[in-house]
Amino acid sequence: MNFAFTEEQEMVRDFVERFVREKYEPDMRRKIQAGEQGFSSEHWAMFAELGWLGLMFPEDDGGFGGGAIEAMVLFEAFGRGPVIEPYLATVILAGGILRRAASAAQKETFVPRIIEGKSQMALAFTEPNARYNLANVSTMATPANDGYAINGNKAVVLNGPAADTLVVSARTKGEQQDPDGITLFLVDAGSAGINRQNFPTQDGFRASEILFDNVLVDGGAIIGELHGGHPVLQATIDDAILATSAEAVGAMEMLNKATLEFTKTRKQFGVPIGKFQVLQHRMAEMFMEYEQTKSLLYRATMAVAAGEADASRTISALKVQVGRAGRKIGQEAIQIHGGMGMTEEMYVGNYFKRLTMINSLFGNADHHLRRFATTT
Amino acid sequence: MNFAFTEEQEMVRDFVERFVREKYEPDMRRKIQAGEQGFSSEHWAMFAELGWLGLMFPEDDGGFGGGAIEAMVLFEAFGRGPVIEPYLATVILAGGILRRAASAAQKETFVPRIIEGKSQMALAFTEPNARYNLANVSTMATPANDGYAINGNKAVVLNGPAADTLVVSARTKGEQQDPDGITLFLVDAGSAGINRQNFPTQDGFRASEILFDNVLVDGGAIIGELHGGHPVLQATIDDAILATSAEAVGAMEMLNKATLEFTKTRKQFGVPIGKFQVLQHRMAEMFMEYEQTKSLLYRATMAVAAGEADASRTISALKVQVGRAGRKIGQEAIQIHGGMGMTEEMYVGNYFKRLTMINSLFGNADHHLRRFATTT
Amino acid sequence: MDITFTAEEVEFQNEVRVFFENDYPQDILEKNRNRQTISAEDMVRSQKALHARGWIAPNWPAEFGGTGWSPSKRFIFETEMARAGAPRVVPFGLSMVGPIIYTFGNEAQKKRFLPGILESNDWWCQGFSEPGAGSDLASLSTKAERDGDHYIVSGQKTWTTLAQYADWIFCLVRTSSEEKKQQGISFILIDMKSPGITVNPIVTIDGGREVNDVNFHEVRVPVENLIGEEGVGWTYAKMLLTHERTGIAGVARSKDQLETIKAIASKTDNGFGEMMSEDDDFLRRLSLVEIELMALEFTELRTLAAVQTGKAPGPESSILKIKGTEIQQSITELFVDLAGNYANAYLPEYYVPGSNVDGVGPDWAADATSKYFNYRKTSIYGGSNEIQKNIIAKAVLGL
Amino acid sequence: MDITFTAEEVEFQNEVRVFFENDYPQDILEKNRNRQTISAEDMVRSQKALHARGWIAPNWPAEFGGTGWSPSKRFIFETEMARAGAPRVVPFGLSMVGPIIYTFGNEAQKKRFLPGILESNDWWCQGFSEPGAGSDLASLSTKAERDGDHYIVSGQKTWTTLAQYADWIFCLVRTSSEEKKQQGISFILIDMKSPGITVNPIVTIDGGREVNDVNFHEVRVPVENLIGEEGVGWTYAKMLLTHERTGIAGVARSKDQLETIKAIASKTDNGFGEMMSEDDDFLRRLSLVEIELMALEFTELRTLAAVQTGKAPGPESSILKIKGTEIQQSITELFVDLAGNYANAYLPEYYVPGSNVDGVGPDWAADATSKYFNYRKTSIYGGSNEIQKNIIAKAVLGL
Repeated sequence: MNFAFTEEQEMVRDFVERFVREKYEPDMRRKIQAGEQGFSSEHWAMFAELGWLGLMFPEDDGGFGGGAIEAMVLFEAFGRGPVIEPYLATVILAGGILRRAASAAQKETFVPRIIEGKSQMALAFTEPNARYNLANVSTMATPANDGYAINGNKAVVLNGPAADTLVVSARTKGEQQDPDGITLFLVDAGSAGINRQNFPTQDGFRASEILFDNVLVDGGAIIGELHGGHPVLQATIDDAILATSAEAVGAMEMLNKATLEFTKTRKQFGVPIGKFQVLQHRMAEMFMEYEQTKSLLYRATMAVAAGEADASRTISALKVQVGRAGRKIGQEAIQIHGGMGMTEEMYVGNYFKRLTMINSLFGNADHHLRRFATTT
Repeated sequence: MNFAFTEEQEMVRDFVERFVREKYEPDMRRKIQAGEQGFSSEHWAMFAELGWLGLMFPEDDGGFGGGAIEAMVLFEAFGRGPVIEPYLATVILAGGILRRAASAAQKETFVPRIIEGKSQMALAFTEPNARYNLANVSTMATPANDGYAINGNKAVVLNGPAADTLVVSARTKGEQQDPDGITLFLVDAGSAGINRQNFPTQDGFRASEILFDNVLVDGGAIIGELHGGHPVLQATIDDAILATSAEAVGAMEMLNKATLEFTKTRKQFGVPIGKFQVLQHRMAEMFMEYEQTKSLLYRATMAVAAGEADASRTISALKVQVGRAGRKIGQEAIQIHGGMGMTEEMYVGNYFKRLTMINSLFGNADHHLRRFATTT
Repeated sequence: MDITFTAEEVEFQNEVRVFFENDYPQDILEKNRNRQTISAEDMVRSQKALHARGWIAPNWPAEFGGTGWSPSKRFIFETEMARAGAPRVVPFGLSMVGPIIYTFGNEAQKKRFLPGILESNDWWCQGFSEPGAGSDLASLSTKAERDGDHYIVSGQKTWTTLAQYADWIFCLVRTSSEEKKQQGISFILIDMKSPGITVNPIVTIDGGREVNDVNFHEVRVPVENLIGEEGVGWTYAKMLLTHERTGIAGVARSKDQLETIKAIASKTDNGFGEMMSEDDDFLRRLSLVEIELMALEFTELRTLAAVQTGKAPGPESSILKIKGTEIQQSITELFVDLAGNYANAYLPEYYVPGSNVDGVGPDWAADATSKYFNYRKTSIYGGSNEIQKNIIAKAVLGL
Repeated sequence: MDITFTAEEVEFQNEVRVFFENDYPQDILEKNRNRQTISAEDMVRSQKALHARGWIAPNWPAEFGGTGWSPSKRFIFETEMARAGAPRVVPFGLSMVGPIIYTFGNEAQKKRFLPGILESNDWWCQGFSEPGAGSDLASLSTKAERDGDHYIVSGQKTWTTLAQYADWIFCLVRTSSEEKKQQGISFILIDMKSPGITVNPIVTIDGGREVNDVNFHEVRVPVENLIGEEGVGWTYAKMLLTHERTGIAGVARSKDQLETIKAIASKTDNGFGEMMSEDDDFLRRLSLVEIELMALEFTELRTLAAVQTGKAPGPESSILKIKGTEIQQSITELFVDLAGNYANAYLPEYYVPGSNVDGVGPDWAADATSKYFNYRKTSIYGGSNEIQKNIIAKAVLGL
């Protein structure tokens, strides 16, 4: 057992941290976020150039063979931005499905385009009434013309607006909540019958509600096994939880730092408010929650990296902690900043909003507490 | 709608409060508690003399026709003692069953004896594996010799050691958790086949584990309807929850008072610890929890007094609040007292222990939260 | 003690119901039911309708145009108004400066300002907070210097809610810097149309533009707009922080919101074949809020009853502020929880009548998260909840 | 980063298991499994067995007789020891005064005292708290006046755990009242057999008699028993409050307790036809504690790892104290919850070997509530959790 990063991991970390420190000052991010696209193509090209987009793919597929630990390093730094380029959607979610289950031919077509920054992708897996149940899929893929016709409604598809390619979960057999019978498809986002309704998210990303109205794909569009999409989806969502949890840890760090800084300079009743014992104890608690979250992040990440059998359970534990600590730290940061914290101008609101949304992604704290409690 | 007590109610309150203030100083209570019997026969005789033991019975049965509000007044004062005379067991629990369901003949025999202080009673309703489910009764009453034979095991019967008469719930038909088929019996505690194992409780009362080994009673021992004991039991337990909640409010008041007093006199780092803002805010929260509990106590009591249809649900709300606020106030009182609070010599421990046990009686906060959530 | 309504109270309840069903603008109720944004003009119409019935000022004494209701009646009115779905009354005139004026103002001021408040002809806003003085109000620095019959006011107020519609602002200003901080402060009323006032919106984290910076550049204010004595403004203002005010806890609104949540939960899938109204975790959360609220409702009634029997409205009312806002915030969290994945969507204009923003997900979810963000303010404004705890510790517990 | 054990670590784990299965007093494990009270004599036997194997001091440097283990090995050892069900080591000698002596003591003191601690021939107790000085240790008033080669010690220590068995006590005493409070304090070691010492048990709220008042009436203590310099005792003592100490968080014990709870829950009816291990509410509570503990386990490992890479054991270790004790307390609450109605029974002597108290309810439940009461102490002693938060605020956050 050891807690040290490798030299390569440290190099990546230093790089990403510098990028965030230097490129992600508030004004620049605001401008990017307000733009039509919602992220910076320049940054994206730079991600490609620096090899970050290939970090998570195996060397055989042209990547750098990174794993859970590399993702953690990357996303913890992203969380400090918070970075709004759609790395999660393209590389972790859609890319994760490809990495796990795509055929050699599919990989050859799609992975290099991701790595080179030429393709934006999205994973369309949630549905209006499915809430956090990954097996709850009513979108149907029925045989048609040597391929399949997809019909249904996918909800809050992250990076939907920019995606040129979608990975879609659809039911090929079984009842609505049956884990068995879900198949993953590669779908060109420009296909006939796709209707995207685009909107911004609360934390500055972009997403789409996507209607599939008899969208035709050929047999080669299937990723992995027919009916066998659920475990691939599950593993990929676990990766996404790890990544967003690392991001959350980065965001918590920034919130604690900003709050601490604020209380050292903001004076009330003649003294810096950091001198008030009540705020001191509350910030001590914020610090503890951050450290505890970081510990679980390490634990879950190392468990995944080592392929431990109960890694999924540890990931649920992490998601619970991220949800609860994120809520506490976020709310306290705003409260301690007072009126200032409520203004869009102060930057703390962005971390608070991102933390809030991370809780609601991929199953909130309640959902994962139940998953944790009922698995062993 | 009004919040005023009647003159009679105020008179009772003043009387009981004076009794507790004057008779219940710590040393006296300790002596009573350490005695064989665990309560004071003198006090009991006085309760009878002052009419308190008759307060809850209808005038037709020789009582004073008091209701939920009178019980609240009495028990809030008891909570300040905390009084350890077995009023709850004898008058509210066993007495409550008699008041609700006993025949005229049964009342004539038993009620005057309670009112005159000549009889101690107990309600044997919980069982080893039933936890907080009142309908979970495995003690069997089977027809025998023109009457019934009772077999089974009753758990943690409050006032079991002193009781001369027991009210026992036993199954006369149905499955183990069937609310229908439970019958209440009046049983002489000295009957053949009754085996009592006596023990003190954590909060200074006395209780018994009672084994019924073919205890024979005649048909006249049935209280109320055959198979119809459950609603009577339910209503009586609701009364007991009201009474112990009032007691809890009295105990919380005393804990808050003692803690406040302590922080005003105890000095650390050169100042009274009450000057530390962290403790000030925590005591403000203790005060708020007390006030909120008192509000729900009033609400539930008034709802019962008015016979409101959803009174039971309000009682569950109250029990949740009593459990949670009692835990918070109790733990904080000990913590703020520091090492001193941990000693038997300081009196705060007694209130803390009583509050803890009140939570575990008649269904704890979790149990009642579920009951509250699933009824409308 | 009696929880039931008297015959008179039942009759009154009926009167209130009839009023909202017949004599109140139905289009406003309709809008509110559909979660549409209520405009400033709607607000004024709503208040004028209440005034027409004589019910605009339940917390004012009858002699100044208040209702003179018992606590029970105030409770019934609040409950029925929330049930009917009427928007709440803008508090700055009726709940805040009005009581200050009838308590501390002179006869001329009462005559001049109270009718405009009661009739909702004047829209008021509050000028207390400053960029450099948050909870520490006493350190404010907006100056009012005497120049003949006028004060010349310069400085900046911030966090001023709905200043964009305001005709008048009541301000704490510094009329002297000689004495102890609190003692140089005065309470004055300023016409928002005065030259030298500029209002700049502050965008809040939910994207809203409810609050503003209000800048004063050498604004001339007649001396007759001073309330009470010069230098005693702090005392008047403190009344606002600790004084019991109807509805500060927002109990009736919160009850109504919980009913809405229950209705929504019974139509919202939990993803696992149950409705959210059957989901243990959600029910547990919801129930804890409901229990707190049931308690607070009686805490408020107990406070009102104590006031009626002659006890002064005390610092105990800080509980109403703290618990009331905590509950309001918890309710917004329940909505976010219910919204599930749709909590992510940011649709700021969705509920503005005539907007052409398409919704995604259920209709009620479009502002779930924005409201959660917005409601973080409730524990900050009106004397932050930390300040309220200080008040309890000092004034109630004597620490 | 690697969560898996190396081959060497796996082998070590095996060694530890074999040791507890074969070379450790099995009757003590048996007693502990049956929840029977472990006597002072058992404790000494247990520690001597650990010492015989060279494993009594995992937190001491090898040069003084410690194990020199890596954090992973210490983690493995703690885990296995808890799993085996061995009682914990009495901390006063091995975790507290030992490190003080080898860090600040002179050679003679090391020679004289360390072997007795390692061999468990000397039972130590702690004399810090005083009736008038709780968390504010620096205001202590027990006096040590110089009289030739001796100090004459008079005063009262309180809250002294297991003093009834102690051979020695380490004390903070005031050797001067001239300077600032902290500066007149010295750290001395006192033979408990010295004339003038009396020990009086304090009954705690759970009915226990673990802690004591220790009175000193003109007790003569040789000057050579002074640790380090006169007047610097405060500095030495502070190390105990902030220094990382193996097992301060009690993680391994808490894990073992959670396993026990799970086993019990799977055999305990919830009254409604399920086992408590299937009861949603109980599972939720249990899971929240387990998650906190999983996090704390890694917080401890991260701290140990940082220490090994040369970083000083910092005030961050206050987290271990706070979270560790909160978890221990939560665990006692889970037991109370599981016990249901039987939580009410008070059966203080039940687990004392040879006692003839009859149990009621399940065997494990007899001390559920007493333990809950008793464990309230954990957030008070060893530097109260409030003091620990002060330390984090000042030393970590720089406030």
